[in-house]
Amino acid sequence: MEPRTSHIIDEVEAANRIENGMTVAIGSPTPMALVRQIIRRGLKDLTVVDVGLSLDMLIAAGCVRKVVSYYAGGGFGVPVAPAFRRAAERGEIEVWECEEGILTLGLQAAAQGLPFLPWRGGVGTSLPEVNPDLKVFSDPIQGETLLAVPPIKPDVTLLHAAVSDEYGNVQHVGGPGWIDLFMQRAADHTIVQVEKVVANEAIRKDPWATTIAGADAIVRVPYGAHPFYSRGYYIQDNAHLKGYLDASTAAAKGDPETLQAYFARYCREPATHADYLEQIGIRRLLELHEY
Amino acid sequence: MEPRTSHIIDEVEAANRIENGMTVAIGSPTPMALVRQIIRRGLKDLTVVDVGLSLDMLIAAGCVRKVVSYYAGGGFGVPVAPAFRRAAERGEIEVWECEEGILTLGLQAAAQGLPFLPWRGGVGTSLPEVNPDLKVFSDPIQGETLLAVPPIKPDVTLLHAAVSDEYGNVQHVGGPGWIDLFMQRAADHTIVQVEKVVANEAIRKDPWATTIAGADAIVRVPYGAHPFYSRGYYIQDNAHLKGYLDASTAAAKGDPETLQAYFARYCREPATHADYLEQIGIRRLLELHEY
Amino acid sequence: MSSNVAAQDLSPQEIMAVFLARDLKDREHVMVGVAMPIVEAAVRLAHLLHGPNMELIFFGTRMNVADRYTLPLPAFAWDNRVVRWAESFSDTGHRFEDVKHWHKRVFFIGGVQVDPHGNTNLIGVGPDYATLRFRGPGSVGTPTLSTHVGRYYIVLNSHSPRILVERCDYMSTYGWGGGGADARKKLGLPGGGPKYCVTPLCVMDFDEEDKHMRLHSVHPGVTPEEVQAQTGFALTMPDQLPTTPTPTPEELHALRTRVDPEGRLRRM
Amino acid sequence: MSSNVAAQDLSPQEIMAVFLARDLKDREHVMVGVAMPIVEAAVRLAHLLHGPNMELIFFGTRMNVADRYTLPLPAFAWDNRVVRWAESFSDTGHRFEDVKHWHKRVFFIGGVQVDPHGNTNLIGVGPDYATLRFRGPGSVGTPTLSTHVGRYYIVLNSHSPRILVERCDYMSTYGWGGGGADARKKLGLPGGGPKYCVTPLCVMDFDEEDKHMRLHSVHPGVTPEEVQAQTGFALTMPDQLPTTPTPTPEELHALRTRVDPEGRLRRM
Repeated sequence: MEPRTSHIIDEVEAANRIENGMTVAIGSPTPMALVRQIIRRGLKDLTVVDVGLSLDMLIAAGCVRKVVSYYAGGGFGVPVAPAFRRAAERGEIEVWECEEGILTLGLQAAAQGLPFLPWRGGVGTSLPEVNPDLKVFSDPIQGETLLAVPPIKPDVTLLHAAVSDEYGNVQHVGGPGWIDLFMQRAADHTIVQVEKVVANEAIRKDPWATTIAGADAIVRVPYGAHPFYSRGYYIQDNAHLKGYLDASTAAAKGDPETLQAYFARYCREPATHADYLEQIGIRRLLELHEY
Repeated sequence: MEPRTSHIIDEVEAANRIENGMTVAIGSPTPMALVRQIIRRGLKDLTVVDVGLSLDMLIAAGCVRKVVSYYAGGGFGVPVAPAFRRAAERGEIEVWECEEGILTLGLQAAAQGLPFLPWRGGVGTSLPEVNPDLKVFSDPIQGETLLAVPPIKPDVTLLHAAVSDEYGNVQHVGGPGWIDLFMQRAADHTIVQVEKVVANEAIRKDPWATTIAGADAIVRVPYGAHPFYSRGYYIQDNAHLKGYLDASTAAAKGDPETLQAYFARYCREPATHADYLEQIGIRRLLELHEY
Repeated sequence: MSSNVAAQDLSPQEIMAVFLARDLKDREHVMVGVAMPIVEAAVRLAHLLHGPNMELIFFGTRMNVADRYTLPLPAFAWDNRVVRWAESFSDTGHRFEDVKHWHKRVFFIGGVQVDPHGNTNLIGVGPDYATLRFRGPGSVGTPTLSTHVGRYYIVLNSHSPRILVERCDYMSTYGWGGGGADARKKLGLPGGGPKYCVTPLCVMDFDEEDKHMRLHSVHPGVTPEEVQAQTGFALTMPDQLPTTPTPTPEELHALRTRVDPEGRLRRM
Repeated sequence: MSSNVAAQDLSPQEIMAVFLARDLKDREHVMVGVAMPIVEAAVRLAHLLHGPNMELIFFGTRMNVADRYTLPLPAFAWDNRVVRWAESFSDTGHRFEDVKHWHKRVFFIGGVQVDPHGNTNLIGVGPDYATLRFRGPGSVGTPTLSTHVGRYYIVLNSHSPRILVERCDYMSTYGWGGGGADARKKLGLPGGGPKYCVTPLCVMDFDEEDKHMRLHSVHPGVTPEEVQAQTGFALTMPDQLPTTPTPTPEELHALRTRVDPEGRLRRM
């Protein structure tokens, strides 16, 4: 009998599984090694389910046609992510306007094989006007007014987690991420980048800690969430993120040079994740181990 | 300022919070100390959301008017729990016929404040005929045929877990139980019996392990799930359960004496959970510590 | 077939287990319910012999133990201790959150009644639901499972006209409904429906067009007349009726030494 | 009031924080969103002074830290490290599974626009949704929160006619809709709706009958005319217009030494 098949691939092969025009859901902690590889490959016309600055990077790099998001704040006193804001204001991206509950339900409807799930949050607001996929309807039991949320179906979900065995049994540290398990269940295919690959026996020691059983592919990328945090491993690199935010703000105001240099240095020139880490430098990475 | 309020009560006070006619959801691992106290109090006309032999005991003891359950097997080669079977065949209890997915959705609808949730499992079956609360309807987006599951709203949910602090922050060992968290979210009031009360600091050491935050009441009853298992503490007492099952089978066939003796010895005579454990004996309890 | 084990050395339950095991494929997610020793043996045998990437699911416990030499048969699925082999564990409510992925899943169902189109009944028997003549245990998760899984098998511990009936008093799973290859599609049920009905006498499948139950093979020594006599409705008869294949010596060796060393399937 | 601290020693943000803190009750579940330092200070002050059973919720992190002497104000809510104080943690998808219990919950909301009936907008500004003049960050979870929580507060970092507008271009939360005490009930929204709108100039509430925004109190040194001039719609004026109470010395001491020792609320 053949041995059991390993699920481990590298970040280049992982990004090659994504095609132009696909719907890609991005979890949090953010799978930045995979996000950078998407930018490096120059993928186009993606529908991206994401929040925050990783979403902003993908938009700024020209990969995105449509955004499914409930929040695209910039942080650091900047209320709206700059590339998201500019692209939305110019009509260069389409926004599937929603909110946390509705996004969750849309993913859940996909995972449960349902054509919709009902939700009360958003009744009375402009959400069903600006997002015609949300239908106002009367429930069949009490006749109450609710929103029907259609399924959100990612072709691929990209996640970052603490560890996995080689068979795709993933265990998180400190909670399974913002909405990651909903994204995984809703997607056709899930790729999880992890800090470490551990023995199958280490997983079986605590099977209740397994958050994703049998992910389709595992990518081993230590520091792979940088410049964001990885629970139990390192904190967010705020100086780096602030640098990106300043560059993205300048680009949105018509001065794209710094941002182009950012993408060249961190996404396009490094051929692999290890090359990216060389650019950041071990000294900086180790500083992020202080709480 | 007053200090923070403790949530700890004893099993007698806990059962006193339940009134005749209420809807009571019972989790698994089974909160048997509380179930026995319900029998001791002689509560009547309960609607019980439960599966298996604890449900059978409550029916056999005359506490139940209506059953919400997807499975009432007897185990040990007995396909149907005897008291459940006899009471249902005689029309002495009403059964809210459902299945796992539908029960889950009904609890979730209650927790999410929704008048229904849609489900595909059960479409085409007799479930909506024998349970008219399940409505067949066409979904508002695709027009597909689905079942509308109304909310299941327990007045009180009773659970068994490993530990809690005195403020009701509960942590399970080995998973949060069959459907326990759904029952907790759906209920007005949740009482959790635990093997041990631990320090608040012990909870805060691993906040991700907290499965129920701020349960309404905590009852400290070591061995409180006996004769069922308590994950991480003891295994099921099959000899005891087989004894109950034989007694219940005999009673269903018209010979109630052994069953009456069972209830007298284990539920009615012991005034407290500690008295019950005296009846079982420390020797038997310790035997259940072997995997 | 000449190399296969002679029928007189086999129990019908062993033949059932081997038939089922051969029909399971590597990489499938195979779910076993309560008190189904034949199915448990079949699943373990497939896992050991040709399913190194199978996921075995016993309630919420999900495991891959292909690298173990033996897989004993304890009171397994229903017992919390099964988790000793788990790679992951899902509690009930969360087991039904990923039906999108159940096209990879296979499961097995028994029944108080089974009708000619593979509809099954775990609710009860009798004309009046409020006072059933026999109250069944309830549907467990079979309505949802049968709706979504890639395919499933009806597995019966005995073959009798009391179980295989012209019409179920109540349907807890919809197999092929009133019949017809498009019956499930018309209702919007995405799963592949029941594939085989396996009993101690024979294997039955469903006619491709009308989805009526059809004799597929008889176990060694059983005649089609005996099967029909023990069935409460007229079975469709195939053009050719083979005998259910017996195990190879390798299969039987694995079954008796690695899966069922206590001989449970010979004592049923 | 004579024992209260003199107004000239206070920032408007401190007055806002103390006003909000006094309105919070013990045992409430109090949820704080991103980048709301006034609200964070208010919640912590209430927790320290009269809320030993409050649950503080910063995203999924739920804590009770009333037994700590100080509660510093780091870059808190949005930062994963807040979990150091947690008693429990819920990931996003699971935060909206228990809205049944949100009658105990209080939350706070800002807005790009707020209208006279307390409807708010985080979507954007401009007549054409496809090409907004200003694209906002999005609704986060405010539509669901505002639908279900027992009550909520609109808290603005600045008071201007650009924010307080006659009509929101888009509504991401429904406060009192087009007005009227039954507006929410007619739509089936179970939560209690917005109670106060608190700004650096004043506190506003909603008229009991038409639910139009009404001046409730002006902060020390502010006149109603100034407030009206900075508001993009006609405020309802109350019969009596008190000054927003200033903190007691004990409250101010706790605020400045235990909640905001770095003086963030004096530097906004």
